[in-house]
Amino acid sequence: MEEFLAEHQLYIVLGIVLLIWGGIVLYLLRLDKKLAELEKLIKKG
Amino acid sequence: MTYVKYGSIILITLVIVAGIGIPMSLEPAGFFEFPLIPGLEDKARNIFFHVPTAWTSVLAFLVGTFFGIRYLRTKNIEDDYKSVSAAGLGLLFCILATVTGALWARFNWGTFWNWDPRQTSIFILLLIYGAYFALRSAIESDEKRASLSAVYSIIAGLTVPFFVFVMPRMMAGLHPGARDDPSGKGPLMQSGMIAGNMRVFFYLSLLGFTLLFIWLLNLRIRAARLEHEHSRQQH
Amino acid sequence: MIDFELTVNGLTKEFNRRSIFRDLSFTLAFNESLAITGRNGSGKSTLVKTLCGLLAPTRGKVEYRSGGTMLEIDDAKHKVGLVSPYLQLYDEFTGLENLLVLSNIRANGTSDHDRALHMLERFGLGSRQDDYVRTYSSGMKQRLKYCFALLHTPQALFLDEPTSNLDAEGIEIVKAVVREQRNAGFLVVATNDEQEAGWCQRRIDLG
Amino acid sequence: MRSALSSTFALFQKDLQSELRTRYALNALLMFVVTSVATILFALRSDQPSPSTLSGMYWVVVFFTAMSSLSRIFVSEEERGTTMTLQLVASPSVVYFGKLIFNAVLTISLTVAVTLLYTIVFSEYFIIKSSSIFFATVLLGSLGFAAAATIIAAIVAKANTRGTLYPVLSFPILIVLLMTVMNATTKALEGAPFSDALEDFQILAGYILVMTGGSFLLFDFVWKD
Repeated sequence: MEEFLAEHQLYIVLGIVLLIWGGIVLYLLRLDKKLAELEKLIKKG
Repeated sequence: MTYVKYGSIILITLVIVAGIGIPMSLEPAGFFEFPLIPGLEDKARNIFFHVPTAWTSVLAFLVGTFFGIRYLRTKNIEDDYKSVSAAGLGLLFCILATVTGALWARFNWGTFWNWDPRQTSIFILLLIYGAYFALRSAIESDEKRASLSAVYSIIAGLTVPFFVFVMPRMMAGLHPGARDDPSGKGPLMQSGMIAGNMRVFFYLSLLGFTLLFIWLLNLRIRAARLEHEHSRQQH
Repeated sequence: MIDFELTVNGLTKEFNRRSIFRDLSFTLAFNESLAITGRNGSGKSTLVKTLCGLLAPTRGKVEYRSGGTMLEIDDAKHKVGLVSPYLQLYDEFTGLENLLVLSNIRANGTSDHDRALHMLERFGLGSRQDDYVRTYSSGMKQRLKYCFALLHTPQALFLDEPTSNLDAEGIEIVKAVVREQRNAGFLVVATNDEQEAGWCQRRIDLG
Repeated sequence: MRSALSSTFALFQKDLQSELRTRYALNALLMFVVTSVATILFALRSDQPSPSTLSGMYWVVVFFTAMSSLSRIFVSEEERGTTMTLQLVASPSVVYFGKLIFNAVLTISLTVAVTLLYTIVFSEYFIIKSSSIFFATVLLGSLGFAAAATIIAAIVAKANTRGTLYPVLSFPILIVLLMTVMNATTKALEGAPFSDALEDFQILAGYILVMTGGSFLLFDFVWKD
């Protein structure tokens, strides 16, 4: 693993890009859930 | 907001494609070849992704504090949820910057964490965000919560200029621009090395992330406004 | 006659987006008195605190005028006396020390030792003035609060639940204070009690 | 102006007298100093601490002890229901500066206690070679500590989970100060010339000014409900 990453450093960059992307996606999913809940509440209210 | 939305998507996509796709060579010829820096090699491409997250979390802190100050002046609760929305995004990008930074550090400097001045700064920013949300969850009254957390973020903001002076003097740095960096710029920023094409994509990336932040902030504020209006109808 | 008055304009207070009272407007001039009535939780105490400048209103204005000129809220506070269940005195000081310490902090030139002694005497605390407040009964503490409220001869006197914990003798003293206040400024009483509300000429009902 | 000064002083006197009678903060403070120094002693045992370790340990004790007692200044008023009484008799700036002076005095006496204890238990290693740097550092450090701790104490007094919240809120604000005073204290233990620490003193002075000024401007929003 260690050696592989030292050889193919592009994967480290890829990992970092995916991490950032993953973080933003998680945030968006949470926001989506929140909005869905709100929609339900507003329909009821 | 349409420009912001599509602008951020296009810019970040462009930067990801260019940042990963453009080949590197020791003697770059033309615009579509990045310079290869011995010791950094492909890892230099991280600058397009890691640095903008740190930048966005600092920007979010400033925006949050700005709305905090505005709340104290207007006492309009809408300014408070703008402020807290910015802080929430700031926390997200702060975590991302810390994690990606630690990962990069692991493969460049050998360990995940070195207490280099910028790592320390982002850690403190993380602590400030943590304290901010801990404070908010400990106050029941909306008005009190809004004004106390605004005051706290201003007080925290007041210490920031000191870090800029204090930190580099206290500890050895590994990031470009640290005290014991002989060139004063670090390998990435050295003239000629990043000059030209890399710099273009770096600034495009900063712009892209800034637009992304504005877009996310807008979404978050709209959700908060809905929530607010809903609870108002309940009463 | 001294010209001292309180003007309230469009006063609204909200807590957690719920309004406690809304759009109150009235004027209190010298020699006038006002009773604030209403159920438990209707916001009587909140209104009194807002009028004393201890709470910032969500909207609207509270203005004190002396001789036609508007007073800064910090100056107006020196002319305000307040008795309230939310206002406590220091347990670790004696009755007399409490009055002296607080009047020293107020420091508008009247840290009058004799006046403090006189007030304690009047409220029947003379014999206990050098005992720590933590040894006082709740009725005695209420009497001491009156001493504190009247120490600087306030032109505006606010009484929130004026007779709580007081015995018959205490209530008589309070009634005398109320009568005197009519000639010394204006008076606001927040209460549930019909009789106490009857001490005042006008009334606001918060529902 | 004059009356504001005398009010501030009267408030400070009241807090001092009240503290001397109840000894809420003082007893906890002394016990904290003794126990934490004892713990450090157990941990180091036969090791020879370097000046930078000692200066670090010094300020660790000061920080955590201060965290146990500096918040009391507003929490005690809030708990006893005397906040309104104070609001009625004093303007916010009088309250802020009165409390600030008290906290500064408390922190200074705390550093005196820690210094004495350290000179006794670490008599071989804790030798103040440059006393001018040491005293300036301790004085400026205490003032900076008090300036930041007072406004945070005022914020915490209005929240629900006060005990745990105080160090959480204070630490990020105090890191700059801690780093600077640790640096300067190391210089004092190593016997550096006074001019070596000038930069640290400038940072400390700036910190005191900015924190006090900022707190003074913002205190209104915290103090009034």
